[in-house]
Amino acid sequence: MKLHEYQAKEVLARFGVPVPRGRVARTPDEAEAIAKELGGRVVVKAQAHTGARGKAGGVKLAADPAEAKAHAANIIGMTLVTHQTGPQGLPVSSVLVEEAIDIEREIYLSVAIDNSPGMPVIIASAQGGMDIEEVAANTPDAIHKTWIDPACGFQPFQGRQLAFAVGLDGEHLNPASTLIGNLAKSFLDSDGSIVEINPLVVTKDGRLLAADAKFSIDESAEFRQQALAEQRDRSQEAEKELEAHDAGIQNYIKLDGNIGCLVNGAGLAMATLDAIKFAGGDAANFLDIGTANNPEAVVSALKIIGSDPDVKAVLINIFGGLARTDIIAEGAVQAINQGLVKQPVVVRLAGTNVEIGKQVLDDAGLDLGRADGFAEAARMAVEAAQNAKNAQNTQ
Amino acid sequence: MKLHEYQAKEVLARFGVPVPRGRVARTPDEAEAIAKELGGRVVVKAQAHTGARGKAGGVKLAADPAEAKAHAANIIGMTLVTHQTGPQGLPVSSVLVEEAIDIEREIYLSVAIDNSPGMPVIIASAQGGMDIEEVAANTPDAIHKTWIDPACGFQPFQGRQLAFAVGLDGEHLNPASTLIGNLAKSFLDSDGSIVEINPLVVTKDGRLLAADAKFSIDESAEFRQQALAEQRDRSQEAEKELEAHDAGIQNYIKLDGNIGCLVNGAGLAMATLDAIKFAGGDAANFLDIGTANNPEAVVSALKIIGSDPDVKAVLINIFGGLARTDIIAEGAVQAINQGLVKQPVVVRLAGTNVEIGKQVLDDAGLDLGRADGFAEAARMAVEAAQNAKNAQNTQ
Amino acid sequence: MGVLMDSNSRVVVQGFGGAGQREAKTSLAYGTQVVCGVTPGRGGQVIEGVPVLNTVREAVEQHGANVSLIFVPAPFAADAILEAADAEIPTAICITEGIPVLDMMRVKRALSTKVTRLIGPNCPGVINPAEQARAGIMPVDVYLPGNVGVISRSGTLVYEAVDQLTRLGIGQSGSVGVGGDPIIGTSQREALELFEADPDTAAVVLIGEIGGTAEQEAAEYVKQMSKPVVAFIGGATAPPGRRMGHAGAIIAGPAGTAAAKQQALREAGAEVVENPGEIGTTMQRVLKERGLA
Amino acid sequence: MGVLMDSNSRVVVQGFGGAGQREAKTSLAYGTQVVCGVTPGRGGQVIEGVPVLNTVREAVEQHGANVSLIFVPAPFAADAILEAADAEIPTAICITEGIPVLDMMRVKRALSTKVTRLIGPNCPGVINPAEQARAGIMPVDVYLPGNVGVISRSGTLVYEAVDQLTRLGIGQSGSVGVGGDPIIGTSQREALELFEADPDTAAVVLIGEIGGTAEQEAAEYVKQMSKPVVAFIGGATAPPGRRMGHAGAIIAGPAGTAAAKQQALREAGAEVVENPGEIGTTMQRVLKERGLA
Repeated sequence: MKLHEYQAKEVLARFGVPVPRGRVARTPDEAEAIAKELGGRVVVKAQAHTGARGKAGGVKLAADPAEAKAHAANIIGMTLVTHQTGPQGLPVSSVLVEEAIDIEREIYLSVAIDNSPGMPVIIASAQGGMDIEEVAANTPDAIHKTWIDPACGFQPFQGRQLAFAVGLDGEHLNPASTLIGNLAKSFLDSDGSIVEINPLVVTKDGRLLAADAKFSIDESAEFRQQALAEQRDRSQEAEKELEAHDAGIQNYIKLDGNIGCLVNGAGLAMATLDAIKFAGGDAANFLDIGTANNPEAVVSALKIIGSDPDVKAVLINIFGGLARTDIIAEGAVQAINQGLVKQPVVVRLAGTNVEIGKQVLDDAGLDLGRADGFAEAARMAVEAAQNAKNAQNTQ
Repeated sequence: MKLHEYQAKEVLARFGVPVPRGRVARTPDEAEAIAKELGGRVVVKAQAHTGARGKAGGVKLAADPAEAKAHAANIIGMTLVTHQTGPQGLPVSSVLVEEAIDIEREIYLSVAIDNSPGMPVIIASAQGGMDIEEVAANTPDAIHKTWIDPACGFQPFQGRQLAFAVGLDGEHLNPASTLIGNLAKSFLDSDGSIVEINPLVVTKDGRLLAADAKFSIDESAEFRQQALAEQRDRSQEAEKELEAHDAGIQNYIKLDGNIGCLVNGAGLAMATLDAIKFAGGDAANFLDIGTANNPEAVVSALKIIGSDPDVKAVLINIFGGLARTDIIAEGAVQAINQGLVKQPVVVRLAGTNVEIGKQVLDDAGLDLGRADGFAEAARMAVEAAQNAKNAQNTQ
Repeated sequence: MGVLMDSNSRVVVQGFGGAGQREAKTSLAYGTQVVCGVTPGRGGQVIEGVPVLNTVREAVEQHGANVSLIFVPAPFAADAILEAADAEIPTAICITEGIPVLDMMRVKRALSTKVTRLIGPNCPGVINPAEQARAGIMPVDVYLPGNVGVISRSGTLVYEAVDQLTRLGIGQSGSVGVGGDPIIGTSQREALELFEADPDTAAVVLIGEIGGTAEQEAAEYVKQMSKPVVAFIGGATAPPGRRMGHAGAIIAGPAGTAAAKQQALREAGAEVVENPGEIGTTMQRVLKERGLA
Repeated sequence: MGVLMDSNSRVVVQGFGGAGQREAKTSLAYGTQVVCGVTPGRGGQVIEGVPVLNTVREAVEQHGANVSLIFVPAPFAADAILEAADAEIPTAICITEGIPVLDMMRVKRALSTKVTRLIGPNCPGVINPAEQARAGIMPVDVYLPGNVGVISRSGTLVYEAVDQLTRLGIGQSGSVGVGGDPIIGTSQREALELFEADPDTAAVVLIGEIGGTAEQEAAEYVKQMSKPVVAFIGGATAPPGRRMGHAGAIIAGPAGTAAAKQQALREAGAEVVENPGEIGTTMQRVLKERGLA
């Protein structure tokens, strides 16, 4: 779960990481008032879950409160389109109004989970303000890492090590070490999955400030991060994905193809996208129904898939383990009988209770494509989609 | 550093360990007022750093506030003598006034450091209210232990395991497990060296309460436990030991013999007691001057030793490492010249700067016993003490 | 013999609720010794003929449990794994999904000095068809005793691979679902080591996924293996930057792509399958080529 | 050869203040390679001919440091030890006393998966007289090269034992002060293992103290040693229940008494000395009896 920049900075500030003075505004008047408080030049920044906001017109410098108000009026309500958002863009309903900073240097700083040692890793680079993956690819020596061992927690030497590595020595050594320790603490205490300060700036007057910040929370830990979970901004998430989330569906992601997929298990669901590709088609979505053992979840999932105008055919690919194929079959029959899926449907059932599941389908007397094998099912779905498209084109 | 029972209970309560309702009183009137507040039978408990207070008349049951006041009047100002305090006893300047509890069962519970694994150990026994060392010696199976791994911290299963082991199941399971977790947290967050609840009682009305509690803080961690360190009650510590502490002397403990000792290093200081014993004498104190490399600390130490009326002879046994023998020698000469040590003095110097140290003693022209060997020095000191005693007896 | 499970395995089910009871029943019917369940506070009950205890220690002391199968809900699962480790259970298999990553971080660090091997979490478990020993949630009907080991991050892809093998008459020595979470107890590489050491295994199917570098680490070990490995990497066609269910399945850097993983495995000598429908037929060919069929 | 220190030892001093500089000077004069000091923020200075660096990593990379001698003040000492471990220094020797016990708990747990061996804290360090290699605070004049190893919780008792040996003409292969704190990096037992494995050591003096059970654990190992052990337990006459300087030196339960420790060591085959003045003469007799003198 992602936080907005202003929310991320609130968390950081609470843990003692210095951030520019500023506040969020939801109206141009509020933006003007905040700019007055800050008493000088300010930056007005669109709050949306994407990077590269500047290029898209989402970040503006204002010389005075009046200009801040004008910028806010332009930005609030806009749809921000960047290479990260896709063509549909993201709505902007608030701006962060902050003191403008005179930048001396830009540093990169982040904390994330490193799977292999199973520990959080703190990453720093003197090449701040840039895409860190590019820096890592082009100049790996410019990336400095240290891991937080849960047996002893973050240690001050780790902060010093990184500070020296990115050239924050002299008067900056102690503030930088402390800042890095506080950043680590904010990550651990908030169940972070990633926190990134890019750039961390050294200002011309010698301060260290987190000029931009991203903070994502581990969704599995939301049960103990209530205050952060409540900050979720649903406007930043795709409507159908939210609908799926609310229906208790494990994971739904909209894709570009025309074959709607209902699969159990993330691995099989990914492999289903691959199999469709191999059969010459493209999936319209990724949907992991998980182990939801009730027909209602299946009905909800098929409703989401069936109502997607891009979907020309539906592939239900279930290998039952904890999930029972008979329950999936029941849900599928209900959804089709309720008219929620008008597209051709291919069903492949295997695993737990497969004989009962198949019987359910047989008994329903519906016109379904049926397959036993995985590749075969994918082929049939691609063919059905192609036929449906052709039929549509000839109409 | 030890806390009083009422202070220990304040810490425990802050971490969610249930304690009886009550407060500390420093006057009989206060005791009466608290008893009124509690509205019923109360216990009035002398606050002093010793166990076995009940037998010594330091714990009294009061049926009403008037009786509580009377008990408090008797207890406040008394000197509590138990087998733990020695014959001099400890002064009592306050009482804890608590609700009287109807006890169903008594449990033992503590947390301490287990050196060998290097982890805190939580100890529980169904045989509460008794001396745990006796229980351990007689019925080791009645002692249950679990260790807190710093890599993951206390885990709820550990609380359940101990709760089941001491018979706190059924309705008590969850409160007991939570209590044990909170106890562990209080220990870790306070830099405890030992925290002991003995007994933890199950009341007749089904509550779990820490009826008595001891809490000691790691003195090395006082720098980060300021609030607790400020609760130190100096009246509970021997005057000379405090004096030594204030003079920056590593460790001074008064003992029963007549040979005053000034040694560097705890190990050598203990071995010096042993060597004196082997030579037929008894040490008047344990004193580790540590690595204090200034003559003033030596002067302070010899002042404390010299003013002890039990001391008939003084043994200075120094093996210099970080500590420099010449500085010790200088301090010794100053103290003797200032008349702070009138008893006969035996000096044994070895190690760092020993030649300079010996020269300092030579130059001072004092009447000192001098030895190179350890056993020899002990023998000489015992002899000197014996001679001094004989001389005194014949006066 | 076999990997992690055999006829001497005595399974305790931690979190003996609906799913735990259902899977225990399936395992018992399969022929596995499910000796008890553990649900704190429910000690003394007997459910479906299986005694319920309060602690894992009791399961070890009273029933000789040596495998723990964990269904405890995510917020309490780390505690359950650590309880199994405290009781010195040799193998703990955690089915639970959605355990907070920082909980697993602490668990993994604590296990570094314990005897317990953790499989999972967020995994389908372990099965040995020849000895009817099952600790997991996998459907039993698709398995056939044989000499191919199957390793996967994903549960349903284990079943899929096994199904393809069985339909071709190729049996399995066992399957190990290592789990789809960012931090897991046993890596793909370690699972390969187990099958390499198992005399009943002749070849291994390794099913990886986009994201992370675990497949590259496994590939390093494939180089020194005596047994052939058929590998598939799921998510080759997934769009980058989206979290596809498994927390691992987000492409992070060039090492996380299917192409990078496929290349590492190919260079290590594994047979890499690109079409997930061809896992079984590829293994059939490899076994024939090596004279192992 | 020798234990932990030899002519290849390259010492970095962490916490290069007064005591660190003084002891570095003594070690340099003794013949030890003290290659640099580390004081964060003071990098670039040169003090008494010794370069000062900002981090231990630099000490390893730029000066090939392989032993760290730590004088960092107690509140920051745990961090210093962990920095040495992060830099993969093989041997870290911590002189600092008064480190909070819970800090050492975390350090010890973190070191469980690191290559670094910690000696101490609250210890006098390690010396190898034959190779003039010294990392510690011990007076050098009392040492004589030879074949007896000395192990002690207490610093001054190391010197005392060494002095008694030297006065009798018995040289030392080395001494290891394991430290007087409740939680230490290397136990008496582990120090015994080091001397048992050292070809230059013929016999060992082990100096324990009341409190804890470390001497009993050492006694378990004495049983399997090929080399004779002369043992002394300090504090036999100390009154119970008082903390005698060393945090360890408080009698906790019957195992903590000198009598219990002496008995365990005697039963394991060690020669137990009761009078601390007779450590040297006892070793003299033992060496003669075994034909090792």
